[in-house]
Amino acid sequence: MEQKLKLDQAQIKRARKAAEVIAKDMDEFIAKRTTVAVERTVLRLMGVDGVDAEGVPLPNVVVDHLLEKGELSQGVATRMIGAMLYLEQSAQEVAERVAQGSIDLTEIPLVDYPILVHTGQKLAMEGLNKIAANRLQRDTMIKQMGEGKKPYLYVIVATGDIYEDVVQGKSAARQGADIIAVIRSTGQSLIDYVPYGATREGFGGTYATQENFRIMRQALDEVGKEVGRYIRLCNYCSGLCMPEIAAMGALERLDVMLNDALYGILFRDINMQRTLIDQAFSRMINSYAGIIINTGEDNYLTTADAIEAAHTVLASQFINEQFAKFAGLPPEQMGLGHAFEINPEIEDGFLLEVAQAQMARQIFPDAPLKYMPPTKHMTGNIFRGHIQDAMFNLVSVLTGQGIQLLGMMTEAMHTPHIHDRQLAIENAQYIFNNARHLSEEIYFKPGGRIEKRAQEVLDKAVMMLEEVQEIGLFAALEKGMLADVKRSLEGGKGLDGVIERTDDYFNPFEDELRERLKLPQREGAAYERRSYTS
Amino acid sequence: MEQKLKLDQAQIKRARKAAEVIAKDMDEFIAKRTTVAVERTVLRLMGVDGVDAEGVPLPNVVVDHLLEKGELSQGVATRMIGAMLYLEQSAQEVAERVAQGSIDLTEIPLVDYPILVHTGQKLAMEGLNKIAANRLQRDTMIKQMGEGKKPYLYVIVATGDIYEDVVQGKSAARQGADIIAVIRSTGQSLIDYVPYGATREGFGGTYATQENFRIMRQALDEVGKEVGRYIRLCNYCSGLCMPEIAAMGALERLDVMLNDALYGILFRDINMQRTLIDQAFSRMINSYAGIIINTGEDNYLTTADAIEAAHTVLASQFINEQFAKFAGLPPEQMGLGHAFEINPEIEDGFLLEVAQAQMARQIFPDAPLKYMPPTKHMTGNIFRGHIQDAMFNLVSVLTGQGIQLLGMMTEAMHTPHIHDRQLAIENAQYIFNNARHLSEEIYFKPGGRIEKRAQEVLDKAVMMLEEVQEIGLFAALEKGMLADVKRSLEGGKGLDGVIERTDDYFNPFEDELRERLKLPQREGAAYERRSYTS
Amino acid sequence: MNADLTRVKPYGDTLDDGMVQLSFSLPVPAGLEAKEAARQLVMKMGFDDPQVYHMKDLGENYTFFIVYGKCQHTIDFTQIRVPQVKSQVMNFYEINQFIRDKIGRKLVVIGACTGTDAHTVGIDAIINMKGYNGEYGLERYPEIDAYNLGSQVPNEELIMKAVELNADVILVSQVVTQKGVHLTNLTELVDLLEVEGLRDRFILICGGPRISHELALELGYDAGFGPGSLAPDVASYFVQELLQREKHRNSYYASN
Amino acid sequence: MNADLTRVKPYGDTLDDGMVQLSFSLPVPAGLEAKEAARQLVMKMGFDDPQVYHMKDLGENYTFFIVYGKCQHTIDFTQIRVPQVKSQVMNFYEINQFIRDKIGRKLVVIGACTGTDAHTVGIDAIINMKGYNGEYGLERYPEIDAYNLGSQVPNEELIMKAVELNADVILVSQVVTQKGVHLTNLTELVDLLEVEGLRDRFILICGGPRISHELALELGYDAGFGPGSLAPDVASYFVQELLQREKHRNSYYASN
Ligand code: B12
Ligand code: B12
Ligand SMILES: Cc1ncc(COP(=O)(O)O)c(C=O)c1O
Ligand SMILES: Cc1ncc(COP(=O)(O)O)c(C=O)c1O
Repeated sequence: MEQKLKLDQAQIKRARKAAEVIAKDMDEFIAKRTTVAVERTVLRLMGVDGVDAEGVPLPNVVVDHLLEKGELSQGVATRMIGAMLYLEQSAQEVAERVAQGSIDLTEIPLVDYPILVHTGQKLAMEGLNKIAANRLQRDTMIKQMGEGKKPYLYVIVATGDIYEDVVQGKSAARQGADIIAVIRSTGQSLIDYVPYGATREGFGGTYATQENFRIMRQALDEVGKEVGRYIRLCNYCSGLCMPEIAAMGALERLDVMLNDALYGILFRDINMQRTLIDQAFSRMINSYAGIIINTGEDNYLTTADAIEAAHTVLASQFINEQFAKFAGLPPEQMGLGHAFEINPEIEDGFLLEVAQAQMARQIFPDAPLKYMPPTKHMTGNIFRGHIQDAMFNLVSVLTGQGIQLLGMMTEAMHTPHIHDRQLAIENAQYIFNNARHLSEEIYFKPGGRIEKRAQEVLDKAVMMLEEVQEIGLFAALEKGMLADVKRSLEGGKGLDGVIERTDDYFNPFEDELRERLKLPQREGAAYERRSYTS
Repeated sequence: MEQKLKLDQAQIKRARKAAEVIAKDMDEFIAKRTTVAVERTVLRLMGVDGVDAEGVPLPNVVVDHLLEKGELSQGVATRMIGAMLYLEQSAQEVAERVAQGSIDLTEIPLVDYPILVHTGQKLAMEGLNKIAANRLQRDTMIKQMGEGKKPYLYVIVATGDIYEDVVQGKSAARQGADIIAVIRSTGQSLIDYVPYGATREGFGGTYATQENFRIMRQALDEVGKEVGRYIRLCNYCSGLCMPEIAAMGALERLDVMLNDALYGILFRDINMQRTLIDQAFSRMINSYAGIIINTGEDNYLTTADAIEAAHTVLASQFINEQFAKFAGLPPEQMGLGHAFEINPEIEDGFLLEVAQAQMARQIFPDAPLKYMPPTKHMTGNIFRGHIQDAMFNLVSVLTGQGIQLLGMMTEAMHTPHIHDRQLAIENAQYIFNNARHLSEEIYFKPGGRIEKRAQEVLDKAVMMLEEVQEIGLFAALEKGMLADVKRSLEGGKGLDGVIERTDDYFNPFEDELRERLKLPQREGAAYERRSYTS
Repeated sequence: MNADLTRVKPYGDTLDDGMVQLSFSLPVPAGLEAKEAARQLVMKMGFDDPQVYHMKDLGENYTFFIVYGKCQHTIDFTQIRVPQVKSQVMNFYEINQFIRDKIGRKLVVIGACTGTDAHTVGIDAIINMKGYNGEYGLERYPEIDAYNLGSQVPNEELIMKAVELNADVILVSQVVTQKGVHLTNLTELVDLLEVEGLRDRFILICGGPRISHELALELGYDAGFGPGSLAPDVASYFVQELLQREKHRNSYYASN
Repeated sequence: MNADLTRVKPYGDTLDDGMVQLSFSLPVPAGLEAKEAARQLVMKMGFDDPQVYHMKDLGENYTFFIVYGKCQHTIDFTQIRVPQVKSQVMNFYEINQFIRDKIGRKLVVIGACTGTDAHTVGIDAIINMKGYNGEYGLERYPEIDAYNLGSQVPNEELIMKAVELNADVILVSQVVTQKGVHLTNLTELVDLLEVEGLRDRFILICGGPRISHELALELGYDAGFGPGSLAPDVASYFVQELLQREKHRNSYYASN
């Protein structure tokens, strides 16, 4: 990787070090806790699906059942496996009986620990093998069908109706899109369950459900075969159901997943403990599934000024990188986010965008950076908007970004119409092709405006990260150091879903995942104990 | 001027030298001839205007009158001044009497040579002083009102109706345009007279008439005062009336004039002798009037391929430069043309455009290069067109062009609608401002694709120019070496308007212009003789 | 070149040429027939001489078009009346002075972005200290107690809070408009207030990028504010409206 | 998601949502009233819920708008018929073979860009050796004598030349269309031919970016070719048409 900007390497190391300490502190906190979402995920990975008579998803029914009885802190697997062995039924059948009210899990006798662990391990292997198979299938398909050049062209569909989304997604793929992201309905991230089945009504997006994932996956495989290019599918797992959606995505062979360590806290007022615990588990799943995560640093700039707050984006990228490492996610799957959000009226704003993008490229050389388009300064003037998007595309090809979330000229009005997307793709294709090797042809003036700007942003990010390191991430969030938003440790949505683990807490999927991801086992985890005992 | 591309200076010198020889050969040819258009220009500069009962312009009436009688080769001034002195009337009055048929100029006795020359000189001074006054007024107005930053934003109006043009021109000025060009109706360049008065019907443009010039000049002065920026007015003098229109422009304080040495030959099939003689006189007028000329190299690329024919553009710029020098035109008034016409589907086409534009910038450091937008590869897709124009604008600000002829997204459909122009201006303003100092921040890789391309184009231009030098420009045109168009020395329109000068040919305006422009007098010219005799 | 304002038509480069640019997709496969369908559709809209300049196959039997045509409809510009918020816009100081002088007590204003809408930038622009475009928000006004409940606030919760704080003014922001969800949300709030007999207790104001005063009135609000609104615009309106209402109430009590 | 093809409507992201984008200027000063005028105008075109998203003051009492609205008109796609040139498209070799086999003599084709129009690229694309888009032009065809008169050719001159060369086919190109000048020029040519009783002597073909076969027929031409046409398209048509005519003529003579 050519170092086109001279950046102070010592500063980069300092930033990375501080972020590592920040994430490590949190990882210790996370290790001792679980959440209702994590436990529901365990059930889903065991194969529990469907809803009860009132439409409540079975994973919720089972987890809530144990939560009410105060019996969740050992992990849902403990009671569930007990019941499965006792009743000689599958997890699904057990869950259905709980839903019918015909059994009470806490009344079924527990099984011996070695048997519990052994069964758990078997279930985890089964579950994870499905995911591994999906990953293999993806790799095979890409090998057979080929894929688009980088930067990948990433577009959203968001009609609210999954069947309409299919039309839009397939159309986009034919036009050249490499990644189709299905945006969720407003509000979904704040509901503490995942809706069920195919859905045809949403606002600003379409509900994320496992059936919707399946429908879209199939559609994209179909069109991918026709156009001779593997088409990636993306969805969002941020919110109160983060690990559950990650699991559903892994089971339905999604390829990309929005998954930020802090987004829910800052932008959805989800309790910080809850989100941080959830993100750890969900990222392990994404990691194992070979899913590229996308982080949400672009969001900082939708409220803050893109010039003043540029360093917060970089600081957050460092933090997200370290959280990802603690979840076993390799750099190749880290779609760290940033955005082209400088006011278009600023003189030399283009230079500042180049500085930011090139800096990120050099600091995270192996990450397929996710570059977000102008949104905040898009207006009703679609013609100007279209050229703002062109400049955004130019910066991307000039600085070698990985995933190009295409800007639409109608950003200020509506989620994309079918031809908005086509025009956006055409825009990117034109610029990427017409300036394909520009980056190889151009040097930045040493000590010039671009280099100076990058260095300045880096320096500020270092200062910020070291301050956060000092006081700890929770305190930093409480002080409003990120995105100017103050959140309290006990505030926000979903805290009641956070549970301290007992010493005999058991989550076979976590243990198996850590094993397969070559992460150290959690202290006291069954796998760890086993390694001591066996 | 920073030399961003390493170009072989010896090659540049060779090219310039060859072009100089080419132009010098022609200048000797030109020195011995005049044309009906040149003579009509003399009359106009003497103040002759208006039309006869059939609507024929008086300058045509008088010149045709003498031509018929075979008495034009001494220059119209000789007979005209004779009549003025004999009848004690103004040139206008004499012309009117010719039109009425009440006098025959050839029957009026000639005056003594010293008196003729003296009167001619007086008339020339009067005429040229008016032009000088206009030039002064322009300078004063610019000093008082200020002007736009370079690259100047140049837009066209072309409704066919001068009053509609006024609305469009003023509107454009308010939006930020620096230069308003009124495009002519198709076909005007092939008529051998200049229409008279305000006109309201044209096709693809509005007739160039002196009254139309006046109307537009006044409108732009008005709006210029309101917006606090001097607004330049541009028109076209190419065609069979080249020097006449130049004179009209000088009298009405136009600021920019399309005036190419070869355009009429290649693209309008005007006889080569005719155009070359006409361009020399018209350029002297433009030079003295402080008018920036624009050359038409962009036209090569509307028929030929922009990649293959790139060197012909450069070669033509060298030729135009030398013809301009022979007409006393300083580099600051040489708006040498080139264009952004590479097929947008070409990989790395953007790099080639940068190469061409930067090369031109370095080879003609003091010329306000006129940069033409994409036209040939504009389609009915206005959205894509708008971003092609944005890339064009980016190349301009990156390479420091002088006059930016703004591209319109509707190029493939119609002459601009009022808002097409506004969107084009907005496009340029956004790009120019947002990337204002990009050029200072960027180096091109030595020996890279861009530099290599520029050197290659230069080398080809040298070869071509030296070949033309060898065989002479006429022969080169006959062989179709330029624009793939073959023209014959005796073919094309307007040859019958070319007249060999007699030894006592007299054109006081030419003599006075050469004096004021510090050009050597023509051999045998009255002024030259005077310097020998007096 | 002066247009007849009673018969205004679109303008390209010649008065009354009617030139309009359109773009749209049709759910039909690309081809000559699709092009003709686009042309005929534009004719149905009342255009002469429609020209289909661009056709792009979007796949899946959808096709995109760019069309120009000459609109034959006209508008009588002299008859156009736009309902506007009727109040004189004052500045920060004048507004506070107005409250002190004419109302004589601090006003309570409560605002939220309701339903599942999480776009707070608009309501923040009006309420938060920092304000927008160089204009302070209501929190900065010494004579106003402003409460910003933030995003995704259910209508029920907003009403509860308004009653609890004895608010004078309720500000509601709605940004997401897909499938008319803003209309549903805004209407629901009015309905809830009416059912509980609370509608008249508050000055009820909505705002957002797709809100106009006219629309707000239709939905049963007292006023509506669209793109580019600033705190003084809103405050000027509600202080004057409040004074009006208090006067009216007083004279009502006086006369009874 | 299958559209009812008898009632096709524009499509944004939901079947039958009718979404259309428009842009235009009005000769009125910018402001709330202008915006309302734009909105009302779009309603007159048959749109529901028009949204004026962008308004820009152009000065001189002109204002530019960008509007989206929901078109309520529908098109019966099943009823659409487009007149098309009826001939089987052959390639270079087939065409020459066809002439040799079925007509048995060289054809004479003459072309020009007429009137004051100087855009030769289109007619050159059809006639000149080099051709266009990888397809040779008619000059390259051994069985065709092609003459390209170039640009700005008066109609009278074109007719004179056609008679002089005893042409079979006349090709006319028109590119400039401002104020309908192409229609004027094309009509004039037909009129001149008719006046001189020459109309039936030639296969008369026009072409250009704004020409369709339908328009050509309306103007009295035998065929018309629009954007993207290539020499084989044109030649295929005229050789088949010529054969048709010769057969017809022969049978006419035979039967008389
Ligand atoms: C910033 C932004 C976000 C941020 C919001 C951060 C935040 N804290 O607010 C984030 C990234 C979180 C976000 C998320 C989403 N967004 Co969003 N977002 C935007 C964006 C880029 C800018 C909006 C904005 O801040 N405008 C600036 C403010 C100042 O303007 P304003 O809201 O109009 O406010 C002014 C006036 O309207 C008025 N006003 C507003 N409210 C009120 C209230 C009162 C009482 C008064 C008096 C006045 C008033 O005064 C304000 C100041 O002048 C727009 C696109 C765009 N360029 O407009 C999309 C946009 C609004 N988002 C959209 C959508 C769909 C979403 C998502 C659902 C999915 C997605 N596409 O990302 C999610 C989910 C959000 C949710 N649950 O609601 C769509 C809405 C489509 C539609 N018309 O329905 C848009 C148009 C983008 C698009 N084309 O898809 N978004
Ligand atoms: C190149 C060009 C020029 C060149 C022409 C060089 C030349 N030797 O032809 C130059 C620079 C000289 C020129 C000048 C002018 N041009 Co010009 N020009 C163009 C341009 C950029 C491309 C046209 C072109 O070559 N197209 C490519 C050819 C291959 O396509 P085509 O003509 O459609 O031909 C195809 C088919 O239509 C068909 N076809 C065409 N003719 C025929 C005939 C037959 C018999 C058949 C079977 C088929 C056929 O087959 C062809 C191949 O597929 C267009 C803008 C654009 N992007 O379209 C403007 C454009 C055509 N020009 C325009 C104008 C107004 C002018 C000028 C008057 C002023 C100006 N704006 O510069 C002058 C004066 C010209 C004059 N007297 O006529 C306008 C016309 C507006 C209108 N609709 O009326 C346009 C649209 C630009 C604009 N927006 O202002 N121009
Ligand atoms: C990281 C991340 N997650 C999720 C979302 C989607 O938001 P919501 O929570 O409303 O689905 C975004 C939106 O930008 C995001 O950046
Ligand atoms: C140098 C020059 N003169 C004149 C013209 C205008 O052409 P016309 O001769 O048709 O007025 C052009 C058009 O591009 C040009 O480049």
